[in-house]
Amino acid sequence: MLKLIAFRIAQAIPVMLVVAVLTFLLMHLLPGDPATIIAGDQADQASIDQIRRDLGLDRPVPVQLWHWIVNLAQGDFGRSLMLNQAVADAVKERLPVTLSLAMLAFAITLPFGIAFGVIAAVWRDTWVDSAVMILALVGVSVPNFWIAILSVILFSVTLGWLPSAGYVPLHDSFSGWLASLIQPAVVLALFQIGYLARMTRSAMLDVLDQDYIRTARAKGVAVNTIIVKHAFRNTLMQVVTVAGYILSLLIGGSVVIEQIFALPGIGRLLVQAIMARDYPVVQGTMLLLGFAFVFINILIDLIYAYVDPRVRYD
Amino acid sequence: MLQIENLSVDFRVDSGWISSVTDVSFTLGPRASLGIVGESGSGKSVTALSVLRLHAARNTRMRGRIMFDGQDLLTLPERRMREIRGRDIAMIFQDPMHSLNPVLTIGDQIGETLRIHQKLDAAAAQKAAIGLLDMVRIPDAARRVTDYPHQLSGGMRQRVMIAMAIACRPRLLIADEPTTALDVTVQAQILDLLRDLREEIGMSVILISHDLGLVAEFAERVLVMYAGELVEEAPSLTMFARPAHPYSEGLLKAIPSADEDVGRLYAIPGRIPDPGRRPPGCNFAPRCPLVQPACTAAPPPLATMEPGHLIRCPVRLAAMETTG
Amino acid sequence: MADTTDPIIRVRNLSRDFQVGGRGRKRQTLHAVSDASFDVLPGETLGVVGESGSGKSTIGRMLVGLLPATRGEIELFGETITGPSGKQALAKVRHKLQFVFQDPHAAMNPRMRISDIIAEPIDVRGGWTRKDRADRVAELLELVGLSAAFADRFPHEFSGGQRQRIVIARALALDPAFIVCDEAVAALDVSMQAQVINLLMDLQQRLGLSYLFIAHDLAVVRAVSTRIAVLYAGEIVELSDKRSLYTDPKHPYTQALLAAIPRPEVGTRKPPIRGEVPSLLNRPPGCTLCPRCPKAFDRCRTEAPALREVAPGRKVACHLYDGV
Amino acid sequence: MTDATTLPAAAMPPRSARRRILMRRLWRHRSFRVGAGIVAVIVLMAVAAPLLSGGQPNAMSLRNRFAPPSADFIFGADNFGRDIFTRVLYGARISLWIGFASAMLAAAGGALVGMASAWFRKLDGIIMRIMDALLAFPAILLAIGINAALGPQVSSVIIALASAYVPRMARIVRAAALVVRELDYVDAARVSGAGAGRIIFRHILPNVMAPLLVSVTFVFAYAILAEAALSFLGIGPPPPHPSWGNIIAEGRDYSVEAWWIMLFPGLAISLAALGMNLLGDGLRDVLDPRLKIEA
Repeated sequence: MLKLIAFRIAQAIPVMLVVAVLTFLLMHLLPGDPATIIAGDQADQASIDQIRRDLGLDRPVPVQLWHWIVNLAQGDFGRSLMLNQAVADAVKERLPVTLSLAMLAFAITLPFGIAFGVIAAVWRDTWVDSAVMILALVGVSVPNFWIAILSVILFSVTLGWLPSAGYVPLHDSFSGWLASLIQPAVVLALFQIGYLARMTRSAMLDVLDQDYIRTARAKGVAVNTIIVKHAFRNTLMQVVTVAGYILSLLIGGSVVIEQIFALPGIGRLLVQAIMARDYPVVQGTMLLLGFAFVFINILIDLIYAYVDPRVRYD
Repeated sequence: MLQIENLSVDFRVDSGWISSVTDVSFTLGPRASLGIVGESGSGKSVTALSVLRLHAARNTRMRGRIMFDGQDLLTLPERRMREIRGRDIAMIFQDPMHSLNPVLTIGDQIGETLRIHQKLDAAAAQKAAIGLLDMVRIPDAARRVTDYPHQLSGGMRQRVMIAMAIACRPRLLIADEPTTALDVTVQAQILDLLRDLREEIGMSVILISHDLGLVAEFAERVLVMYAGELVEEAPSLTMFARPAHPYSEGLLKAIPSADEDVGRLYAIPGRIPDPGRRPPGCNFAPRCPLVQPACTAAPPPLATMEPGHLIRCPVRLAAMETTG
Repeated sequence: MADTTDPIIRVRNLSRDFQVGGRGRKRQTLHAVSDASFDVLPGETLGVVGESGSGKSTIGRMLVGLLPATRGEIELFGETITGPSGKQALAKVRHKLQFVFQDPHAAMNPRMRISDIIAEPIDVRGGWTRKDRADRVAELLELVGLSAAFADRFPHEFSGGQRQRIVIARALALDPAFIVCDEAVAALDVSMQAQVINLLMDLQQRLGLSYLFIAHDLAVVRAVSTRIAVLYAGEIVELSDKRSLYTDPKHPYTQALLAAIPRPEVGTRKPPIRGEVPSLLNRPPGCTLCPRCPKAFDRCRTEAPALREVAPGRKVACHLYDGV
Repeated sequence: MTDATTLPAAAMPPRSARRRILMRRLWRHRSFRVGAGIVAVIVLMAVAAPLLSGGQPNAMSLRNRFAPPSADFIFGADNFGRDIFTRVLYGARISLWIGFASAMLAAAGGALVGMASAWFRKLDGIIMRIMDALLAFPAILLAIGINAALGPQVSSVIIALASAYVPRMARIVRAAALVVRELDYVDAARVSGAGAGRIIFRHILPNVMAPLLVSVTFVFAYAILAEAALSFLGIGPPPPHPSWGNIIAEGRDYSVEAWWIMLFPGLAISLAALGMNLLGDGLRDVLDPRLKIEA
C-alpha cells in the first residue's frame, strides 16, 4: 500500500508540472496582451510598457515560464494587483469558505445520490424507478444559479428561515456556519445528486447483471442480502471512480453559488480577479485548484485500491 | 425425485415473446446422473436455469410443471424457492471467473450457503469452508480460505464453485457447462472430482454440455436437445453406439475423433433455426436427410422406441418397426 | 510429398517475451514463446496444439507479422521477416500470408459490407479495376459456398458458420499460399464446425494451401493436420507426424493430453495429470512440466531438455528419451 | 441464446431497412421521443422567432417597464420594458448555437486527440498526462479562465466551453478506440498490410461514433448550462444581445419584485437541457447500451 502511495505521488509530479505549464500558457499565449488590458483603454504606451516591465512580460516566454516554475517551486504564486497581497495569502484566507461549502455539498450528495441510484436500480422499470430518474434528470438539467435565486426568494425573502447572504466561520458558531451554508450547499448538491444517482443506477444494473449475482441467487441468498452484500460493494467501486469528478463539479459550481450567496470564497475571488483583470490571482487560483484536484485523484485511486481486492493485492 | 412435465419457456424480446424451450419432459431419480446435450440455442441451459427459477422474472414466461419432492417448483412462493436453492438443489456455472464475487473471500462465499441454510455463525461457517475446500482437493485449504477469487487459477475457481454448491449436501446438483472454460487436462480433473463427490454425497447430477463425449462419459442417461425441444433420450452408451434421431446421429458423425483418422467429416447441412423463426412441423426437417412431406406439416411427438429410449421422429420410428 | 520439397516457412529459435506488471521493479518478463523451431512444407497442415498460455496464438501472430519476435528467426518464402530489414521483407511476401480468427463476430467490421470486407486485401494492395474487384468478390463467395448475392449485406445478417466462411473468403482474396488458422472452429457449434473443417480441407486440395492450424481440441487437430507440434508453457515439447503422435505419444504431456479426452465407456479413461499450467513469469530451472509430470526424475528438476529427434520425423523434448 | 438477436440471411432486410429498424427502436424509446420533441420545438421556436413575435428583442419601452405577464407580454417585460418572451426566443438562438457549436468542436477535438492517443501508443502517455492535467480543472473554471483570456465574445465562449469538454470527449473516444483496436478485424486489416490511415478511418472511427454521438448530446446539455452560468457571472456573450444566461443575470436584481424576468429564461434553459439529456439517454440505450453516463 505504501509503495502504491509513493508511486501515485511520483506519477502526480509530471501532471502537476503540466498543470503549471498549461495555466501559464493559458495566460500568456492566448491573444490579448495582459499589460494593455490591465492598463485600461485610456493608457498611453509608456504606462503599458511600465506595466509590462513590472510583470516581467518583456522577457521571452520561455524565460517567463522558467521564472514562474522556479517561483512556484518556492511556494511563490505571485502577487495580486488589486489586493496588494500575495496570491497565496489571498487564497489561504478564502479557502475555508469554499472548502466548507464544497464538503458540505459533498456530504449531502453522497448519501442521496447513491441511495436514489440504488433504489431506482432495485425497483427497475417500476414507477419508483421512473419517479427517481425523472427527479435526477431534472437535477442535471436545471441551472443551479437559477434555483439558487428562486430558493432565496422562497426561504430567505418570503419565509425568512435562512440568511440569504454572508458567511459565518465555523470557529465562531457552528449553528451560524451551518445556517449560512445549508442553503447554498443544498442548491449546489442538486446537480451532483442527479448525476450520481444516474451513475449509480447504471453501475448497479451492470452489477446486478453479472454472473456472480446469479451464483448468489442459486445459493438461496435473499434479495436484500444480494443487494447489500453482493451488489453494493461492486457498485461502490464504480462509484468511487466518479467521486473525483463530482468534487470537481462541486468546486466549479461553487464559483457561481458563492456569487449569489455573497460567500467570500475562492470562486468569488476568481470572478473578482477576472473583472479587475488581476491576472496573477486568476493564474494562481486556477493553479491551486488544479493541484488540489491532482491530489484528490490520488486519494480516490487509493480509496479504490482499498475497496477492490484485485488492486489491493497486486 | 425430479419430474419435469411439459416445460415451456418464453423470453420477451423487442417484438414480443419468443419461445426458447418447448414442451420438455423428463424425470430424474435419486443418485442418478443425467446429461443434456445440445448446440447453442438448443435450450439446454434455459431448461436448467428453470429448475431453480433463476431467469429474470419480468422477461420470462414458464409453463408446465417442475415437480421436486412432490411440489411444483414453478408455483412455489419465492421465499420457499429460496430455501430449496443451495440446500436441496445447487448449481455450478460455465465461467468460474465471473461466477464468483470479486470483492468477497472464497471462504465467505462458501460459508454463506451454510450460514443461510444451516444458520451457522461466521466462525463455524469458515471452519466448514476449510473442510469443503479440502473436499474439492484444494491444497493448503486453511490458508486459501481467505483468498479472493482473482488469486486462484481457473481450475481452482471452479473447485471453489463446486465447494459452494455441495456445502449443504444437496440432493441435486446442476452443472451447466462446468468445464467449457477450462483446459483439457483440468477438465478431466473437474469431471473426476464431480463423479467422486456424487458418490460421496449421494446426490443426483445433471450435466449440461455441448460435448457429447463428455456427457456420455459422465452420465448414465443422455438427453439431446435441438431448437428448444427434446429430440432423443437414451442411456448414454446406447446414444453413443446407435443414436436413433437423425439429428443425434448427425451430431455424433460430425464430431472428429482423436482415436482414429477419419476422412471427410460428415456435416449436417444448413443451420440451427433462430428462436422465433423455427419452421413449422419438425424443427430439424429443413436439415434432415430422412425428411418426408409429413414432417413439415405438424410437430412430431416424442415417442418410445424401446424401453428407456425415446425419439421425436416418426419416420425413424416407422423404419425401426418395419425392420425390427 | 513432404520430404521432397523445401519448406516455405522456416522458424528457428523463435522467442517472444512480454513485459507485464506496470513499471520499475514490478515489471516482469513473461516468456510466452521460448526457442521454437519448426518448418512448414508446401501443401501441408502443421497442427499446433496446446492449452491456454501455451503460446500457440503468439506463434501464429508472429508468423504473419502481427507481433514482432523478441529473438530468433522467421523465414517466409525465402524472406527473413525478423531482424533489421524485416519490415521490407514482410512487405514483399505479405500477399502470400493470411490469417483466420477464432471469433468470426469480432473478425469483421460491423459497419462494412461483405464485399468491402472480402475485398480489403485487394483494396490495400491496390491496382484492381472495379469490375475485377466485384468479380473476384463474387468468385470468392462462391468458392466458400455462399451466394454471390450476399456481397451487399452486412455481417450481422449472418450466422457464426457463415461469418467464418466470409472470413475465409477474405483470407483467400489475394491467392495466399499460407494461412494461419487460430482456433478457427473453436467458437462454432459442432454441426457448423464440421462444415468449416471440410471447407478448409477442400480449399487446401484445390488451391494447394499450407496451414498452420492452431487449436486446443486434439480431435479437431487430428482431423485436419499432416504434422503436429505440441506446445506446453511456450515450448514445443513434441513435434511429430500425425499418426505416430496419436498412436504412440512420446512426451508425458502429450500422453496426458490424450488421456484427458472424455471417453463414453465409463472407467476407460486414466486419471488425469495433476496441477495446472504454471505461470510463465518465474520459470523454474529444468523441465517446465516437471512439477506435474508423473515420470519426472532428478535431472528433470535441474536441466531443461532440448527438442531432439528420437525417430525419423519425430522430435521430443524430454529426458526420458536421452538414450535413444 | 446469443444468437437470439441475429436474423437468418434468407429474410434479411437491406441497409435502408436496417436504418429504419434503428429509427423505429429509437422512436419506441420514450425518453428519446420526449427529448427529441422538446428539442425540436425549441429549435423551431428559435428559428421562427421573427414569426412568433413581432417585436425586437432589444426594443425598449419605458411605459411597459416591469409589466407583469399578460396577454400583451406573455412572459412580462423587464426593467427597460423589453418583452421577455421575445428576448427568450432570440436568446435561444445564441444559447443553442453556443451549445451546439461547443459540443461539436469538443467532439471533433476529442475524437482527434482520443484516436491519436489510442493509435499512436508512444504519444499516449504524454497526451493523456495533458488531458489529466486539463481534467484537473473543473470544466466551468477552465471555461472561465479561457474566456477571461480571450475576452467576452460568443466565439470565445464557444472555444472556452469546447476546450473544457475536449479532455472528457478524448477519454471516451480513447477508451472506445482502445477496445476497437484490439478487435480481430483490425488485426485482419493489418495482416493485409493496411496502414494507420486506413485502419483509423475505415475501422476505428466508424466504430467509435456511437459513444461519441451519445456524449455529444450530453455535452450539448452541459454546455447550455455552462453558458448560462458564464453569462450569469458576466463573462458570457455581452449584453444587450440576449442569451438565456444574461437575461437571468439582468433580472436578478429584481427577482423579488419582477420574478418573471428570470423565471422564464431559467425554464427555457432547464427545458432545453432536459430535452438534450432525454435525447442522450435514448441514444445511449439504443446505440450503446454498455456506455456509462459520463461526459
